[in-house]
Amino acid sequence: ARDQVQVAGSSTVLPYASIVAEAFGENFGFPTPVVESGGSSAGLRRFCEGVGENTLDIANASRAIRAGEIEECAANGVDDIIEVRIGYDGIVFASQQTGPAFTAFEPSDLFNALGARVLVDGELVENPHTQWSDFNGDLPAVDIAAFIPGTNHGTREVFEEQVIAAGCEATGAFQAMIDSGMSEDEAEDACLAVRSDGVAVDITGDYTETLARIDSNPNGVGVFGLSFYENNTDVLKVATMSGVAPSTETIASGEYPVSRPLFFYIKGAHIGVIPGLKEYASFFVSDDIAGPNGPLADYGLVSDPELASVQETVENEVDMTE
Amino acid sequence: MNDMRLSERDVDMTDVKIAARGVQVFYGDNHAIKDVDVNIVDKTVTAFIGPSGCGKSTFLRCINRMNDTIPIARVEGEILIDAEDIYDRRVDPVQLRAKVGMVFQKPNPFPKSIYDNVAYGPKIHGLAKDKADLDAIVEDSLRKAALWDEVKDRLDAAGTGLSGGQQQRLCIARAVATSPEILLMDEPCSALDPIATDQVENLIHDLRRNFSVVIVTHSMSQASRVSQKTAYFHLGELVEYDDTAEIFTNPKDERTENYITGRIG
Amino acid sequence: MNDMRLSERDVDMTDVKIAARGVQVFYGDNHAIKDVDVNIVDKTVTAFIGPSGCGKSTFLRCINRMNDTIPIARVEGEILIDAEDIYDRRVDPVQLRAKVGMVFQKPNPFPKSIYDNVAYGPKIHGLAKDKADLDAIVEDSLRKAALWDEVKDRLDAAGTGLSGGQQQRLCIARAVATSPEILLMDEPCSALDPIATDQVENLIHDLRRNFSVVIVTHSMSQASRVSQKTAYFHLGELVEYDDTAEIFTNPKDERTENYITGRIG
Amino acid sequence: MPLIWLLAAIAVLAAAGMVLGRRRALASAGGDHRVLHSLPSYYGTNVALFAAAPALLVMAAWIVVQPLYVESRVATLIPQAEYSDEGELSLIMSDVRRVADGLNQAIRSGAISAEEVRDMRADVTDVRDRLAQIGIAVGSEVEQTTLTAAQQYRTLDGRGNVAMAVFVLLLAVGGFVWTLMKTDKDYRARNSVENAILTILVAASTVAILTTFGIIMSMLFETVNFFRQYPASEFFFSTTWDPSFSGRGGSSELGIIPLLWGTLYISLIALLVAVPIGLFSAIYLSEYAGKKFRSIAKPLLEVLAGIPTIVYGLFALITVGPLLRDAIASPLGLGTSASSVMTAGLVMGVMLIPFVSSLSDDIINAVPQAMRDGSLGLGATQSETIKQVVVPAALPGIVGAILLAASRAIGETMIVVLGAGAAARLDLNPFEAMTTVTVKIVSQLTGDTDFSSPETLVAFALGLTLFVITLGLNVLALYIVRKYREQYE
Amino acid sequence: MTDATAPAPGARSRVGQGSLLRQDTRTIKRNAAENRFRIYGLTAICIGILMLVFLLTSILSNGLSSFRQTTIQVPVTLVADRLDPEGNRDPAEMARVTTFGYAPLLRDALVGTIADAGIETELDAGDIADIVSDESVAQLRNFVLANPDLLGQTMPVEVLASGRIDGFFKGRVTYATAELDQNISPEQLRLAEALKAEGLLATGFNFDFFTAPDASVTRPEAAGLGVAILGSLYMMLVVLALALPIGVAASIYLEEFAPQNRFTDLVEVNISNLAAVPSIVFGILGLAVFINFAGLPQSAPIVGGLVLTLMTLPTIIIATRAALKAVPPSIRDAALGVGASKMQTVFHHVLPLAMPGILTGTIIGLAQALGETAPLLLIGMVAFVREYPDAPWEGGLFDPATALPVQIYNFTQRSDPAFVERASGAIIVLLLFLFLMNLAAILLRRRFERRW
Ligand SMILES: Nc1ncnc2c1ncn2[C@@H]1O[C@H](COP(=O)(O)OP(=O)(O)OP(=O)(O)O)[C@@H](O)[C@H]1O
Ligand SMILES: Nc1ncnc2c1ncn2[C@@H]1O[C@H](COP(=O)(O)OP(=O)(O)OP(=O)(O)O)[C@@H](O)[C@H]1O
Ligand SMILES: [Mg+2]
Ligand SMILES: [Mg+2]
Repeated sequence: ARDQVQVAGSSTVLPYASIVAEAFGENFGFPTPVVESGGSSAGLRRFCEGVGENTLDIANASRAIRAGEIEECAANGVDDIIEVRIGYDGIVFASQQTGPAFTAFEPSDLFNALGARVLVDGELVENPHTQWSDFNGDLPAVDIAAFIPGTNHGTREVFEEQVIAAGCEATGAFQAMIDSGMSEDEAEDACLAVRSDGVAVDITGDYTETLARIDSNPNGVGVFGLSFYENNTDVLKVATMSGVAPSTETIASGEYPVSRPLFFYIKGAHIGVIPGLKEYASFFVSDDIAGPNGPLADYGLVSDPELASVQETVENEVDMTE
Repeated sequence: MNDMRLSERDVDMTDVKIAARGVQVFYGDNHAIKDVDVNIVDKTVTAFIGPSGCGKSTFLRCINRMNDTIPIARVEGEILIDAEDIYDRRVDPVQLRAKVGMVFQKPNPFPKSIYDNVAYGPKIHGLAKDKADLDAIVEDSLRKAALWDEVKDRLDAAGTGLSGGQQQRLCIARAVATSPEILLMDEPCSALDPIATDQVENLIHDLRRNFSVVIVTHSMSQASRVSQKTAYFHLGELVEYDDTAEIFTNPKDERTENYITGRIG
Repeated sequence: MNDMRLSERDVDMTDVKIAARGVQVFYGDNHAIKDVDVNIVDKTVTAFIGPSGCGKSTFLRCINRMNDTIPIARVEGEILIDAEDIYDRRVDPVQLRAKVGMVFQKPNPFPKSIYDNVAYGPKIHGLAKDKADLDAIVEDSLRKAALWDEVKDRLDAAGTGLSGGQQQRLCIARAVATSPEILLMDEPCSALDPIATDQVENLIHDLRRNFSVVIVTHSMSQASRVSQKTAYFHLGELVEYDDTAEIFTNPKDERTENYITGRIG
Repeated sequence: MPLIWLLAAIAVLAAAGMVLGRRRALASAGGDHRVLHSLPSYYGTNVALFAAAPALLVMAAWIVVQPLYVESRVATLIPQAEYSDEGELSLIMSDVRRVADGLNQAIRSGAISAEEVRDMRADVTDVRDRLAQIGIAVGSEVEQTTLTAAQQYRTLDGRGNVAMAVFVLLLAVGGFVWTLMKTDKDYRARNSVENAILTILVAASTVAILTTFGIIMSMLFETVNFFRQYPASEFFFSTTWDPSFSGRGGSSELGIIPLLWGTLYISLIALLVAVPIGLFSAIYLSEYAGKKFRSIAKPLLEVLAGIPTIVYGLFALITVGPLLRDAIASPLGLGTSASSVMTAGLVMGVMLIPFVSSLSDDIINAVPQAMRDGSLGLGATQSETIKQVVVPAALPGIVGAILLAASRAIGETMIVVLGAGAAARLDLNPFEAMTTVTVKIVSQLTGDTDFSSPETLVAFALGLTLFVITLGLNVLALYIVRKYREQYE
Repeated sequence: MTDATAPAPGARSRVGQGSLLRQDTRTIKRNAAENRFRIYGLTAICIGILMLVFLLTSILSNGLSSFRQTTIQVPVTLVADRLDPEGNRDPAEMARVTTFGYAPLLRDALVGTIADAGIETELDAGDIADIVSDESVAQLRNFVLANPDLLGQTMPVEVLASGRIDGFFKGRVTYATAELDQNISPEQLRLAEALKAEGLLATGFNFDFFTAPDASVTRPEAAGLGVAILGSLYMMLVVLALALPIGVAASIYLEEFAPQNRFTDLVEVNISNLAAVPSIVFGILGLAVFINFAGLPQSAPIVGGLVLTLMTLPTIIIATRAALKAVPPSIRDAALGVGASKMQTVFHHVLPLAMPGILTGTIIGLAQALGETAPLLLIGMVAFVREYPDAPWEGGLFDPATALPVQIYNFTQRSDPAFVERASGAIIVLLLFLFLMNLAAILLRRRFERRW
């Protein structure tokens, strides 16, 4: 019989989960939980495969579970799911420490640099920009090269919604699209299209890949998680967004605009069956761990301002599907 | 499993040991043996003669079913050994080949030591009681094949490092070591000097006392020296089969006569 | 390049083509050829005879440096062809072997078609002007080797699918196709029937008009038929070397005499 | 450990069979093994085989079936009211098993006596606590139903184990005696043993078929799901690959063509690197190199196949990519991308060298020396011999090695991701970033997208399509090899 | 060419007329081709070996430092009433004090030590505590729980220095980078240097790297390969025990026994096709068949081993079949001719001659299996696992474990730069592992090699 908690899912949540699992194993009588990576999608897929010993107890996810997935879960008998939001992941733009100074971005800059169709002199055109200074004189006159999360990454969604879409609106491109006769939905989609001429490079791997690519390209700007940046401040130079520097505080307060919530999902049916499951979940969201002064925050997780209600959810095993 | 073993019987010279009935062999489309009927007598040396490429080796390989290993070869008709069809489904070719030994035309020693080459057969057939027995068999076989003196000091050397004639004798020794009832020899003396040839011929003579020997040879003189019966093949057909003396002195078929009288070997 | 070619001379029978001086061959510790001195005359057929394992093939392989391919073989002494030491550092074995052709004891056709087997040599030496020329060479060589009639309809069939004797003739055809100045033949007729043997002997006779031929044979009659000179080897030593007629009628050495008179072949 | 004892008993029986079978055969032959049909050892092996093999097979089956049976019996003890579906029942059952295992372990360690366990009642003893004391963690409080079920589980399981032991032993003894009785000098022991071995060989070769079947089955369902959500014609014929994360407005474009193109292009370049280098290395190793050099160089080259692909990936990303860009692509105006088909292809080619070199070397080495002698004797140079005789004779093996290398190239991810990027593109320029089917299978499967959306399910369709395409290529390869095969001797 | 003699029958434009000491034009050309060919071969090998040297150098230069580790000696006073509030020395009670409770002890001990050593520093207690690893409190707690009677005494404890301090002594971290680094300050580096001068800080062989389990992202200095090595070992045991025999058996059947027909062709094509299946697909298969269908546990080496077995099989089969095919038929004839059965022929003669090829296939197959991550992803072995699996005979094959390539993959994904060194170190260990595993095969192969 299995006697350790089995966790899988998002590789963004993995570092936090491993910190917790390690501390949990050190301090409790239960074996250290096994935390797998492999992506939110694969994690949830296996989570929803059914109940039983050789299925997951917890799925980590860097996005909320989707309705379709809940249905699929239910179809397989997983109908008691507890959703736990553990905090927020800040998303930052950074470049080589010794490279050109990209120290202040507005969403509109990024849209102008990376959008497929942008507004130039009031006209919607295929993105003609080759250098940052083409559209913003404050930015350095170097070739645009951006390493953005691939379309399989949860971060991509945030990047699209909170940076590109915001930029689209800010530059007036959105309005221009509506004016050109597009429906709102079409315009939104058009806004989110990223240019495909090799200027914006999708990264399907992890942040270390982005870092390596920036290393070999002095003009590159990359998208990172806050915690990743905080561990590499000696080589990375971070950019402010709308004048706000990213930090756990500015993100928690909502000043820094680009962040996303992180979750894990507990299989209710396994509570009381898998030893240590409930304890692990409670330990995870306890103030000692997930609080603003806990090790997770130290590592770069933006602590959830509503941590107390999350703790309650876990304590009462609140089924999200009901 | 039906145990249809070939039983041993006491037979005299006129006993038919191997009987071929309407044997045909095809290599793909090439019709290599055409409708051969022959009765090979026990305790006799039978010589197969005929021009190169006429199907002697092919027919010889039929007798112990070595043709099974050539994917494109197809055998029709029946071959009876001790009145039992060797192409019968119940016959185990392995058992057949243990009984019908073969020396191939091209010497093909195993890439092993000389000793192991000879000892292999006795080992797998369990012919030796112990190591000393095996040693005795090996020595005896090598002596019979007239190779012992040349290799007795280097039994551990590789069999493939021998000279052409030595390899051929090694293969004879290997075949003799398993004491087969029938020994098929495909030009066993082709690479041998007169003295070694003489010794091998003596061996054949000795073997004949208990076993049947079928030998392919290109040397008319050898055929007449060692064999009691001779079969002449021509272009896949068995043209003539008779007592050796008869064939050489009084061939019935013109083709045989032409071949014999053109004798040079 | 200094074109210091030896111009062709009209040579009479006494011209020395190959001269061996104190040749020793070792296979590891095995002393296979012991201090052999011999002068092989141009435009002559020289026969090597001797018991199996006495070193005939080994010595033959020395003459075109085929022993280079056996890692454990070591050759000492010198062999001169046209007065040039073939073991000289400047000599390219490839050029040597083009000049000194060889037919091996065990037929070793390439796993290619019959045509390609024969055409291989002319192709690499650039002997044919065009395809038609090549076809002519192939046909001519196969005819010389007395194989043409048997294979003319299946030149595209694999050379390995031939009978033993056919393979041997194929190897002869292959060697003849490159028109070497010296042809070394290691028991070229061992697997051949009398008629084919006759044809090959005629070939040797023809070749002799322009080239030197060295032939290893176990058949005394063949040696006396085809050769003008005969060398008798015994246990790695060259015991006697003389005119063939002399050797066969009046051997000087006792060992030679014993071997000759024990004649059976 | 009754299982160990059972296995030991079977082993002993087999060993005895080894000896007795041999002895009996010899006895029947009056001690002269020459009249035996087969070698004496075959008689021994035969008895051992018939004693052990059926028993072990039955045992394996029993071990699989018994828990299923016991659980279905025990499950009837759980009131219907306690669970609503199979999944929950299975969870309750796993709790039962955990408790039963815990109790067993407790008895074994001597903490609780067997009687105590039999009489244990949940309302009297805090089972969870008792178990916790000896270091066995149970998820929740143990209720009476669970405890009863666990006790029943233990009883049934115990009985099952005893029954298995008895039955298996009987079978072993039966097989032993039966074959031993049959053993006499005419018994065809070798054929019997060889048939058994042949069965094993056949079974082994069905593994490959089963694997294929398994692969198809495990992907078919989700592939069908995918095609329900996404038009097949778009998938097969669209020339754009552009999934969107959220799939908003159905804006994902999932055409396989650019991915296939990338796969072919990168594999082709990789093979263009690996095949010549590998083949020349193999030739040099087997035909020219000395024994010493060969025995060192060959394993060294094989290390290339063992270096984790991430190292190659980083090599491509950090060293080769920028080098190619700065030295070739930029000056020629072929693009400024550091990741390119060329980069990934070159680096992957290096990884594939040993696949070609080592396997080909073995095959070339196996070509008989007589072939080389034949050619050298005609005055061919060594290289002519190699090119025209040795390599053609070794061709089937070499083609096998190349196919293996090609297969690896198609299946590689890390080098492509880091070397060629992740952007799907249909382009002829080898200095452009492209990507392969495999990369997309991995990235779509391990991403954060909705697992029931076409963006994730496409991975299965990609996998299955790739499977079918490579199957076609392999059929072609087989056909070509058959045509040009040269068999020596 | 002087054409003195009359053209003899068959005397065409002959080759090799003239002195052997002079090469004719054609021979010179052919020899040039020969030399070129030879040089190609040598170049090919050199390219391969050069690449290898390059890759190995970069791995070694990055990774060798992970075999050394910096530690700090601190005498810690085990304050009894903090660690055992109840005062009854009951381990169960004492376990209630979590690692958080131990942190102040260690911090105080460090500050005390520094003061005792007379080192001046402007750092506050928190920053001082940051120079040791987070792992040390867990070390301390385990130590206390194991020896409750030592409470109240002052024990010299050797704790790990934090990753940045460790990196400083390996040259990865400098004062310049520390300036920019949020996680370390130059002042802390100065303190570390002072400690070193006092002999309290030392860098020694990192034995734990080979034995310790993985550690979380915040403790690169504590991360080890113990679980991964065990997991890889277990999986390789499974692969070796299954893939080699099954692969060889299948090849023997297909090459020597199977009738030549459509079905065998199908199997043959099928096997080469399996070789082309991306490894992650084997993961999908493993998840579906071994975990969901057969009910085997997740993250278990047994499942990993089975999946890798299926993945390696095609490689071994293709290599073995090629090697079997290369054995000349005359050898088979010879054995069959003396009355050996087909089975005996194969096992006594053909198989030994095919051995080099089989061993090569095994080497390459195992190398592939040992280095794979993707198929393990879906069966749960790409994971953070800290518990060692049991011994194989105690069911350890069914316990969760990771594998070396997984650990490498995980290390490379982590944000702390100290993991780069660990990843390279793990690669070195992987290569050593591979070499050891293949040593037997390489030696055997040398013995079996022969020409005929
Ligand atoms: N490759 C080899 N390795 C080791 N020893 C060899 C090798 N080839 C030949 N020998 C030995 O060298 C001696 C001479 O062999 P060689 O082949 O020259 O004899 P031969 O006169 O041609 O005999 P035959 O008439 O049987 O062909 C023999 O004792 C033989 O065993
Ligand atoms: N493996 C094979 N594949 C195809 N054809 C073959 C094969 N073996 C022999 N043949 C053909 O069958 C015919 C008879 O061959 P066989 O070997 O029986 O001749 P043979 O009488 O033994 O000749 P030799 O005296 O030359 O050995 C020949 O035409 C030959 O080319
Ligand atoms: Mg023949
Ligand atoms: Mg010879």
